[in-house]
Order: sequence, then C-alpha cells, then structure tokens
Amino acid sequence: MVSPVLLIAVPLGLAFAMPLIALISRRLPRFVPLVACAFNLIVAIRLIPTVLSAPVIQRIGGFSPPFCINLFAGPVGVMFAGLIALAGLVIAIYALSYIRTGPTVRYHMLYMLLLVGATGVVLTGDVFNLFVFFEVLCISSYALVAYFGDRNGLEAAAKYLIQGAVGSALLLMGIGLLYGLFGTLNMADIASRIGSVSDISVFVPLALIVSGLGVEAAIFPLNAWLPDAHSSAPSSISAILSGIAIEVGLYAVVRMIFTVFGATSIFMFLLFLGVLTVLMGELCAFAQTNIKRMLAYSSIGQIGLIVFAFAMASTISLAGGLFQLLTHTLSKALLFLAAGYMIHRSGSMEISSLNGMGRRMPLTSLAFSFGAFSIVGLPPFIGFPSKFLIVRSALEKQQTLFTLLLGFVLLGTLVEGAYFFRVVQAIYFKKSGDEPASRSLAPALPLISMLILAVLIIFVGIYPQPVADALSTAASDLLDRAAYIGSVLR
Amino acid sequence: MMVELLLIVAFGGSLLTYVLGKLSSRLRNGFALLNALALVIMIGMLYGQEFERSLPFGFLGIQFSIRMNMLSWFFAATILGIGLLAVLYSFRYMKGKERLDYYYFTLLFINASMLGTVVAGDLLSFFIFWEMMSWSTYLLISLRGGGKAIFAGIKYIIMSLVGSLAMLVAIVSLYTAFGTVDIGELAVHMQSASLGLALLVVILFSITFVIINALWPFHTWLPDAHAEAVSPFSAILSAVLVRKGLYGLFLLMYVILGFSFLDRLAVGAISFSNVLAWIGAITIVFAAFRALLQNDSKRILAWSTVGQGGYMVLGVSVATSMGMAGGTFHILNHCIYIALLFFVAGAIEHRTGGIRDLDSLGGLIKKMPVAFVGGLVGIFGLIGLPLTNGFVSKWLIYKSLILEGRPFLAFAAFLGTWGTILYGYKFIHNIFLGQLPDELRDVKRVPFTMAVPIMVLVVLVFLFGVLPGIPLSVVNQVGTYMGFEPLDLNVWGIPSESGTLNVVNLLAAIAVAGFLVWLLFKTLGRSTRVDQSDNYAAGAAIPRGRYGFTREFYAPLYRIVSPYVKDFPDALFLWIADRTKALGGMTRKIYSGYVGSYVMYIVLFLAALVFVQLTWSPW
Amino acid sequence: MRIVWLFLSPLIALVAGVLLLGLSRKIMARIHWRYGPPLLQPVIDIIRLFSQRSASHGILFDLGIVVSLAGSLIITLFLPFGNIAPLSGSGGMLVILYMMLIGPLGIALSGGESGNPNASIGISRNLMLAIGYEVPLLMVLLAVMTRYGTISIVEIVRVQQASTWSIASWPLVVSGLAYLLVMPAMLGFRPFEVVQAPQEISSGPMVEYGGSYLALVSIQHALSLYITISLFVNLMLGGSGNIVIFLFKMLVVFVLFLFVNAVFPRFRIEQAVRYLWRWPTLIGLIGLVLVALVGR
Amino acid sequence: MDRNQLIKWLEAPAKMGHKYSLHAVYFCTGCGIIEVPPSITARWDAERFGVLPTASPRQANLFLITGYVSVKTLKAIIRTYEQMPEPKYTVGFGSCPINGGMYWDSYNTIKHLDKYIPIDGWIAGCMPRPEAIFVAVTHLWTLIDKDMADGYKRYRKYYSQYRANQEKVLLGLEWPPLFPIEAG
Repeated sequence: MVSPVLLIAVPLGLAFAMPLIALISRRLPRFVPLVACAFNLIVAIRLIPTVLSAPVIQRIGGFSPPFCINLFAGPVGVMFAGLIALAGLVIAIYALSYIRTGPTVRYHMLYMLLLVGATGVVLTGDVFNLFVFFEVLCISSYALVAYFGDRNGLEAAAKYLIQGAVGSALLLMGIGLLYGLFGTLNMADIASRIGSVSDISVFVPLALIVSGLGVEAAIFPLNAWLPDAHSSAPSSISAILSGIAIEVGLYAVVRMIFTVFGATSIFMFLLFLGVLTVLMGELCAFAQTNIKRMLAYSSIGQIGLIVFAFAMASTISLAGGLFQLLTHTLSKALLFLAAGYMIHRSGSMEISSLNGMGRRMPLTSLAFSFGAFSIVGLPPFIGFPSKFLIVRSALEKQQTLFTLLLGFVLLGTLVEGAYFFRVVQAIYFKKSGDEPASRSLAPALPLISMLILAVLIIFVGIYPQPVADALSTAASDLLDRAAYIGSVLR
Repeated sequence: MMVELLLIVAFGGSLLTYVLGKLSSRLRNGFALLNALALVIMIGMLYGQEFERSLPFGFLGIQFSIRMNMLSWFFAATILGIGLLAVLYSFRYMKGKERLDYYYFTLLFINASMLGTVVAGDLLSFFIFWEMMSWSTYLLISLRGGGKAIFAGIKYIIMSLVGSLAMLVAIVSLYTAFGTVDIGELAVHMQSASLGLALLVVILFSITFVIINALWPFHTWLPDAHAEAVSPFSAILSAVLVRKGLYGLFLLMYVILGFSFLDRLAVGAISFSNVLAWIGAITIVFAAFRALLQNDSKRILAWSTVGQGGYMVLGVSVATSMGMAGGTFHILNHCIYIALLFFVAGAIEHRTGGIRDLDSLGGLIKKMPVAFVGGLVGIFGLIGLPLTNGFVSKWLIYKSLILEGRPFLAFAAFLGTWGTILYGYKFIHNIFLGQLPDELRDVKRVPFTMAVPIMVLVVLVFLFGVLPGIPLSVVNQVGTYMGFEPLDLNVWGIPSESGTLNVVNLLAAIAVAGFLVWLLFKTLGRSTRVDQSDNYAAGAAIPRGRYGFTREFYAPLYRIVSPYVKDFPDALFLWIADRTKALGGMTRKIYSGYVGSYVMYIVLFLAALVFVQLTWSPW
Repeated sequence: MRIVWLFLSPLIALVAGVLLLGLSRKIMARIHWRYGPPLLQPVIDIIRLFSQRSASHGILFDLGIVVSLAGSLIITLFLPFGNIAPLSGSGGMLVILYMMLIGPLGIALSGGESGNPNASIGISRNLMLAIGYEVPLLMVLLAVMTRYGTISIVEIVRVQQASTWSIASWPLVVSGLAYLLVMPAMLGFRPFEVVQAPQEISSGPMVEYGGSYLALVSIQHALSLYITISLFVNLMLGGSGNIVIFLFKMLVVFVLFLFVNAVFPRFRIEQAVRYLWRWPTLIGLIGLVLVALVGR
Repeated sequence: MDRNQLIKWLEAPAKMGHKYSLHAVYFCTGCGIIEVPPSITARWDAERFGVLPTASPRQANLFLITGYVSVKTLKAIIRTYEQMPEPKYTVGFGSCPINGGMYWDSYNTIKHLDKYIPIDGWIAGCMPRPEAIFVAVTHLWTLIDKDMADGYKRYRKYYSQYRANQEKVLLGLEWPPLFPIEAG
C-alpha cells in the first residue's frame, strides 16, 4: 500500500535537490523530471485500484481530521495525479531536446515545482493547502512563461502575474472568510457545516473563491492572461499550461462548488458562462493568424465546453467533462508540441508560414492533424467519445434550454472545425513558398513523446470503455458530498 | 462472417497499400487493384443474403452490429464496382504525380468507410463510418493543392461537419429516448414515438442527407469539390459518395420510420415527401440552368450531378413502387454514366495537359476516338435517350409523376432533361467536334488502362438500356425490402397496364430503320473524304490555328437566364462565413492587451456575481 | 397485317411529308404572285442531290445524318396515323418525346463534325429555340396527359374520338391555344426561321451538306414536318378514324401555318426565346393549372 | 408532262434531275449580280425553272459568275468552284468574264476567265437582261442533254494546267491541289 504523500514529497524533494544534482553534472538535471514523473505515474497507477474501492485519507501529523492537514486521494484526485504525471513525463521527454538554451537547470526545477503544485492541488483535502499549492503552481508558471526572457515573454508574464495575484488575493480573502465563519480549514468539515449559516454569508466566500480560482481556470471574463501567456511561453510550457494548469484550476473550482459549498444553484450561472466561454474562445481563435495564439484561444473554448459539461451536474455529464478534460490534455499537449517544432523549423508563428509543412516534417504534421481531428471530435480519435458523452448528457436532460445551449456549443465546435481544418490544409496542401521541400524530421525524443500522445489518442478513441467506466465512478465520487464528508470525518 | 471479412479487407487493404507504396510503386498499384477486385468478388458472393448480426465489441456500452440486405448490397455493389474502375483508371492518370501512396491509401480508405456506412447495423457505427468518410474525403479533395482546391476542401468539410453534428444530435436523442441505436429495434420503437421527437429527428437527419446529397440549397459544396478533385476521385464522389445521402434517406424514410409514420408527419399538403419532392424539383431546374452557364468540363458534370440527385429524390418521394424503382434504378444508372463522363473528362485533361476550359478544346474526335465514344454514350445516358439506361429510369420517374397527378413536378423533371440536352451537346461539341486547333495536333489517344474502364461503362450503359429487366430485378428486391410491392417485369421492360415500356421494339425499329437508311445512303450517295481545312468560308481559305464557334455557345440564352439563376445559397453561405470571421475579429478586441482592463474584467465578474445574488438571490 | 403497316406507314409519312414540302413551295410562290415550281420539285431536287458526289468530313458526319433520318422514320411508327399505330404500345408519349430528340441531335452531331462555325451557330440556335418552345409545349403535353390520365397516345386519341376534340373541350382549350402559338417554332417557320437563316449563317447546320447528305437532310426535314403536324392533330384535333380525314386535317393545319410563315419577317433568336417564354408559356401554365384544378 | 419527258426521266433520272434543279451559288462577283434579284423574284421567277439560289457552294450545281473578275475575286471564285460537288456547271455572265470588257486594259482584272476555271456557257452583253439568264439556262439544258456541259470533267483532266495558270496569276494558293497533279 503506497502512500499518496509520495506523489508530492518525492518530486518536491527532487526539485529542491536539483541544484545539488546540477553540481554533479550540468547534463544530469534534465533527466530528473523524467524520473519524478515516471515515479508519480507508477504510484498513481498502483493507487487507482485501491481508491476506486475506497478513497485513501492520508493524515499528516497524527491528529485526526478536522484538526490536521489531510490528503484526500479519491478517484478523481488520483486520476488527476496520474494524468499530470503522464503529461509531465511526455513533455519532459520532449523538453530534453527542446530546451537547450537559457538557464536549463532552473527550467527543470520550476517545471518540477509546477507539477508538484498541480499534484498538491488535486490531492489536498484542506482549503489553505489548496491555496498554498496553487501559489506554487502559479508562481512557477509565471517564471516559466518568461523563460526565454524576450520582450513578449516578459510582458505576458507580467500580465499573468498581475491577474494571477489579483485572483490569489480574492481566493485568500474567500478562504479567510470561511475560516472566520467556521474556524476550520478542512474541506470536509466546512462542507458538513455549510448549512448551519445564512446563505448570504456563505455566498460572499463562494463568490470570492469562484472568481479567484476562475482566473486560473480561465473561465470567460477572467481568462485574459491566457492567450499571451500560452503563446509567448516555450512550447513545452504552453503544453503543460493548457494541458495541466487550467484543468487543475478547473478541478479546484469544481471541488469547491460541488463538495465544499454544495451550491447546486450556481450551476445554471456556470452553464451560461461555459457556453459563453466556448463561443468567445472559438470565435477569437477563428480570427487568429498566429498558430500558438490560435491554439491558446481554442483552449479557452475547450475549457468552456468542460465547464458546460460540469455545470450540467449529472453523472454522465461529469464523466463527459472529465473525459473531455483528458481529451484536451492529450490533444492540446500534442498540438503544442507539434506546433513547437514546426515553428522551430519555419522560424515564424504565422499559420501561413506552415504551408507545405506536410512534406518537410511528415511525422510532426501527422501528429498535429491527429491532435486537430481529436479536438474537433472526429472518430476514431479520443475527442469523439467525450463529445458523445457530453451531447448525450445534455439531451438526457430532456429540456429545451439544454438542447438550445447544446446547439450553441456545437456551433462553437463548427467554428473550431473551420479553423483547425484550415491549418491542416495549409500544412498538407498549400505549396510552401521559396524554401525547398527538403524533408527533415524533428529529433527523436520529441517524436517519441508525440508518438506516445498520438497512440494514446487513437487507442482511447477506439476503445474508450475502461476509461469511461473509471471516469463515471470518479464522477459519482465528485457528486457524492456525504460520502466525502463521511470518509474524511470518520 | 463474410461482412466482417469485407470490412477488414477494405480497411486493412488501404493501410497495406500505403505501406507497400513505401517499398515499390508497382507493388502498390498491383495490390490496390487486387484489393479492389477481391472486394468486388466478395460482394458478388454476398448477393441475396439477408442477415443482421451484433458484433462482439461495442462503444460506450452501445453494441455494434452489422446488417446485410438488398438495400445495403445494392449500394455496396455500386461503391465497390466504381472503386475498382477508379483504381484501374488511376494508374495512368496519377502517373508522375506526387504523394501517390497517400492518394491510393485515402481512395481505398474512403471506399472502405463508405462500405462501412452501408453495412452498419446500428446508427452509432453508421455515424462513425460516416465521419471517417467525411474527413478522409476532405483530405483527398484538396490533393491538387492550389487556392481553388483548398477552398473546395474547406467548403466541403464545413458543410459536412454541419451535417454530421446534426446527425449526432439526432442519433443521441434517439438513443436517450429508446436506449438503443440498432436500426432494426429503432424501426419497432419509432412506431410508438412522440411526434415532437420524430419531427426533430427527421429534420436533423434530413439536413445531413440533403447536404451530402447536394440538393438545393445545400448544393454549394459540390461543384467546387467535384471540379477540383482529381478525376478518378471526382467519379467516385459524384457516382457513389454523394448518393450516401439517398441511402440515408431510404434508411430514414422507409426502414426506420415507415409509410404509416410518414403519413402521420404530414400537415395538410405539407408532408415530408412533398417538401422533399419540391426540393428535388427546384434542384433539377436550378442545376440544369447553372450547368448551362459553366465553361469548365468538370464543372458542367458537377452541376449535372446536382440535378440528377433531384431526379432520384423525385422518384423516391413519390412513394409508389414505380417511382421508387425509378429513383433507385436512377441511382445505379447515374453512377454508371457520370463515372464514365468524369473518366472521359479526366482522359482529355490527362492528354491535353490539364485543359478543362471548353473554349480552348475542339476537334478531338479525330485524336481520341475512345474518349469520344465514352463521352457521347455518357451524354446520351445523361439525357436519357432510348436504348441507354438513363431512359428507363427517367421513364419510370416521369410516368409515376404523371400518373400520380403531379404535373408540375413532372414539368420540372422534363425541363431539366431539356437543359441537360443543351449542356450535354455543348460538352460534346466544344471538346470533340469542330475544327482541331493547331496546338492539339499531336494529342495522343487514350491510354489502355484508362480506356478499359471507359469501355466497360459504355457497355454497361447500353446493356442496362437494352435489357433493363436485369438490373430492375435487383431494384425490385430493394423495393420489396423497403416494403413496396414489386413491379412486374420482363427482361425487355415493363409490361404494365397503363402504358407499357418495351425496349425490344425500340431496338428492333431503330436497328432496321438505321440499316435501311444506311443502305440507301451507301448505294446512292458517293462521297470523298476531305480535310477539315477544305471548308466553306465564303470563298476564302479558312484561317489557320483556331477556327470554330465555341466561346459563349449559348450567349443569347445566358443573357436571358443569367439574372435569374444566380447561386444565392452559395453567396449566403460565403457571407455567413465572412461575417463570422469579422465577428471573431471584433470579439478579439475584448482582449485589448491592456492589463488594467483585464483586472477590471475580474472585478466586473465579481460584481456581476454580487449583482445577480442581490437581484434574484439564487444562492 | 401489322408487319405490313410497320413498313407502309413510314413510307406514307415520307410521301406525305415530301408532298407537303412541294406544296409549301408552290403556295409560297403563289402568295408571292409567282408561278412557282412544279409540285414535285422536292423530288427532282432529291434525285439530283443523290446523283451528285459530295464531300464527307468524317464518320460522325455520315452517321449523324443516318441516325437522325432513322429516328424520324421510327417516330412515325409510334404516332397513330389514322387508326394505325403499329408500335404505339411500347412506351407511349414519353418515348415519342424522346425519339423526337434523335432527329435534331443527329443533325447537330453531324453538323458539329463538319467543323464549320456557321453550322455550330445554327445548331446552338436550334437547341436554344428547342428549349424555348419545349417549355410551353411540355406544359401542354402534361396538361393533356394529366387530363386523360394516361401516357398512351392511342388512348388519348380514343378518348377524343369518343367524346370531342381536346381543343374544343373546356380546360384543354387554353393549352390548345398555347400549342397553336408554338407550332411555327416547332415547324421552323417564320418568324422562328432562325436555325437555317441562309442570308446570315448560310443555312446553318446544312452549310457543309451536299449531294446525298443534303438529300437525306431534306427528307428528314419533310418527315419532321409530318411528325410535328400529326402530333398536333392527334393530341388536339382528335386524330381520326381513317387516313384520308387525318391527312386532310394535317393539310389544313399546315396551310394555316404556311400563311403565317409567308407574311412574317424573322425574329432574332433572343427575341424568339423571349416571346416563347412569355406568352405561350403563360397561357400553357394557365392551362396546366386549370387542368390540375379541374382534374380528370 | 408529256410522254417522251417521262421516258427521259425513266432512262436517265440523274440527268433530268440536274436539268430541272439547277441551284445557283448566290455569289456576287461584280455588278452583274444586280440582274439576279429580279430574275429570282416575282417579276421573272426563276424558281419555275428549278433555278434557286443557295447559301453554300456545297449545295449548288450552277455557278453564275456575274460581272468582272478582279485578281482578288478570282481566288474566291476558284475556291468556291472547287467546293461545289460534281457535276457542276459554270456560266459567265456579261462581257467582263469573257474578255475583261470595259476593263480590258486594267492591270488588276482577269481577262479570259476560262483560263482558270472551265466555263460551260457565256452570256454576252453589258448588262445582259434577266431574260438572258433564262436563255442561258435553257441552253444549258440542251448542253446537259447532249453531255456537252462537261466543264467539271475538263477541270479534272487538265487540272495541272489550270492549277499552273491559277498559281501564275495568284502567286501561289494556300490550299492543296484538289486533284493529283501529274508532272510535265
């Protein structure tokens, strides 16, 4: 029986040990994230069967909840941890050869910290810990966005920093209010007592926390930092940001609303917000000529879709949302990684500069088109089952409103298809300009990482059954407040 | 087990073709041909079998199943037959072009997924195959590269995406309503369905199928796509792929819903089949006059494809067994002669160095006799002259329309035919007749592997025209499967009470009269063959180079009709796309790049939450 | 007996057509205050043409003519002629409509093969004129077929014999009017004589025809005169029980339109199509709507 | 028609056909054409003789060269004559085709048209009246009866000389010879 603490402790320790490792050899630190992520992945996979039966509550400091800080490793948390580890591993492999210039040691260290923060957020059972891990995540990502130190990067990082700081401040206020109200920071404890106070006094922290976390979760009006940050960060970081960071923020929002506040009535609001986010993101992406900005905006659209799914708050819709989350992590990471090397090759981020890439970098282009098709939700890629589940859940509501909103979401999907297919055409069928179509593959390691993602996309797309089953238990776990409270406060 | 094997061979074959292409091109071509041939043989062995079987695996708890019956067999046979010919034709046509492995792979893959759509026994797998068909088609349309091909591709994929999203919603709502997507079970459940659900499902499905079948006003993707794709693939597109829409309509109208239900959907005169019929009529006339205005060999054929789709829909929507037989038979006939015509256009393109503009061709009958025969027979079939297959199916459609008392629909159909004569003759004249321009003096004749498919199709056009009983017996079985009473047939035609069709009399009469006149002509007339330069030009020697009347062949008619046959739907869709882009440009302004406003958004969001709470206090 | 008629009726049609041709020349001459050629002048011309050696432009140049003449000959088997209609059992009106295409198409193909721009211009005019008059004509035919609820022309004739001529019966009179208006265009008479306008495009499709070609074309022309008129007589004037009356009706109709031919100048093709798509189409549409309303 | 007519018809239909259906090329070479319209319209009505203007030489068998022939026109005349199907008859109308007439000393007028194409009959006079055309036609009938209207045969036979003359005056023709030219 491995302990979930390892998921956090080991990478954290490795992260801080990084400078020492660097003293041994300059080339060694590059491999540390690999080791850590591989370790996490194994642990998470080992954990999954046990947590599917019953969540593992890890008390720290010997006291029993609510008087101690506890980790709650439920199915959702562990799956998230596993996903983070997986994405982290793949992207670390990519980064081995992608990150050559600049302060590489610091890069890998911050990268580790980012992953640690993300893992912590999804595993913690304590509101203040949540905040702490969140800060770890955010701060490391600020630094990573500015990694290249060029003007765009610094500007984007500064914007990101400011908005993130505002968000964190709001979050902190909300948490403070909660502590003031209940005198405890344990999620389960708060959840159990939430009914005992007046609605309005619950509302204020709820509003503060939702908007605070919403900044990181990139819900519509709060996501202005995202396009700049994602487009000017190194591609590996863009991948991890839109593949992991946003999802973690979203997880936090959902955990808060579902479990801590149990505020079912906010869902309608979130529903509209989600649809709005979808349309906004897709429309902006449709108008982009810069590939990375386009991908960033499309992430906004995807987040909107996931919010839409979560806000419908049924088992299937939650499963669909989680599935879509998985889809987005894998596909968007793949897209960013592929785009990274294509940009590296053509030296420009303009879509027009990708013309004829299909001849020059066949495998990378293939990976990109897989990612695109999967995001648009075409069978037999992973995007299809998740979209299918979401549509199904929306229609099972049997209400005109939901059907209507679904229509809008699908409209967004249509726009998404339009711009993704445009790019795929540019890659394959437009004649490249002056440059001779000399065929040169990306280096082996990035190709391996892309290959892993592509294989996962296809495989899960063809045989989604086990994933769907696991996710539905996760969804029910996310829905079931009483079980959560009971399992923690035994 | 046969059908599973069929699918495995189809999909595996396409992949294997790609792999072999990396080794050697000869191997690839040989294997592709072999694969297509094997598929044809297998489908031949499946003739007449009827079964439905659920597969061992499923998708998200939905059991996949496959079904084989006359309807599926009919469509599968057309798909595989044309596929075989197209592969054979491609060898020379695609020779020397780049990305051949990709081409053959995608071609076979599209065929395989089309096959999947027709043998799918449940709507989910139908949908999955359908989607695979859509995106692979999109990947092949723009193969040529160049702005127009790119535009055609994006136009196609967006419209088909609209269709497939509509279909997804329809299928899922069926699933949520009845908990199954198996076609057989749905047919049972549908009878007890609520009208609202049925209406939703019917409308959504019809959008999908009308788009893919390119009926007005959703025809706009077709002309670009067919004109810009490489010719063998254009043949596949307009011969079989477009007709998947009709397969879907059959499935929807006669397998899932059934007559009784369709009648329940009717509101007075506005019934589903009536609306469909009128859409078909508009399509026929509109497409005929659009085709008149075209000046590109493949674009003319593309528009004719649109129009012929209207005929089939007319036949299908007049729910008599005769109309049904006409529509179904017309699918087969159209798939034969349109493929033939696209092959011919491709051969011309191949030999003249990619000339598709009808103004710069002419006189090629002397250089490419095979292509000329193909083109002439194809056009005759398209017009539907007696002794060609098109005649029989059109005869059935007209007759059922007249006897059903639908004179206006019949009028649209006739008018479309006369339009067909005009552009068909223009096609023949501007390419093959008239004086041979100097720059085409050394055009070579059609290569063998391209001539074989053309000749096969020519023979089929006449065979099915002279012995319509053979294909009509198959068509009859399709009709009976869908619950129509069969027509009484003999091998020469239809001996029915109100006006019979008897092709053998026609054949005999034409043969005898032709022979007699030929005899008269040969015995009495004496003629010497002269060169094309020995031609009446008011006493002058004719100018060298280009001497002929091809430009603006129907100019006065253009002047009359062109104001009325503008392609309004196309303009509308382009406008919508344009507006969407502009809207995106405007929404982008929200992200102004000024961090102060960003922070303001956050505060505003908070404020909005508070406002909502204080006003309605939902929490 | 049927076999005999199979070979006899085309011959009768041929003779009748050629006589009509000669008659037209005579009557036109008389309208011009000329003496005019002998009645058999077309026969003399045909003999002369057959005895001339002519220039051929290729196989299609020959085949087109043969096919068009053969097609025109066959239609006479489908049209009831008096009470004789040897092949009318196989296909009915629809077959006749389609067979009527074969004549013009054959000429069009062979003329196109001749490689003379005048021929091409003539053919394009011919096809445009065809779609011009087919629009009202189809409305008329559909009105008749819907009215009598059959596509068999023999049936149509029988019903008229039983009751009254269609042109004299209530809703069909409107369609009959439209039919009268398009008849000159179908016969290629003035003001619609745009196809072979000798002064503009030197007799259009026939510009390269000499000798036996021209002979066959003029025979085909005679036949098409016969076919057009006898279709009108069968559909509108109730056909006839015996041959003589039938021929008499045809003669009357022919002379009527000959007078129109004699006194009118020539339209431009554009004017012709505009005219045909304005009045005859309007009237034909009204007729069709009336029939659709009144029903059988 | 009387009896021997009938007999003639029966024994030589082709010849009679040529006699009684003379279709003329409606081709304006010179001022003489002014006499043709009255001859074919109501005043004299050539059609009762079976004489009819045609639009294209392919359909004709009678060639009326009406009026003087310039070098430029000669080319068109030769071309038209060669395109007429055999048997074909040529009639020079007016004195100019015969010997240049009033343009006898013009540098640019063809005298002696029959050096370039065979002529079956002449109509002298400047201008001849329309009746003269009918005189010519009836004369042509007798010639046809006696097989003396054999211009086209002569053209075949002496084609090389004709061609030589044509090329001499026209400085080369841009179309190939109609018949094979034997050397010498």
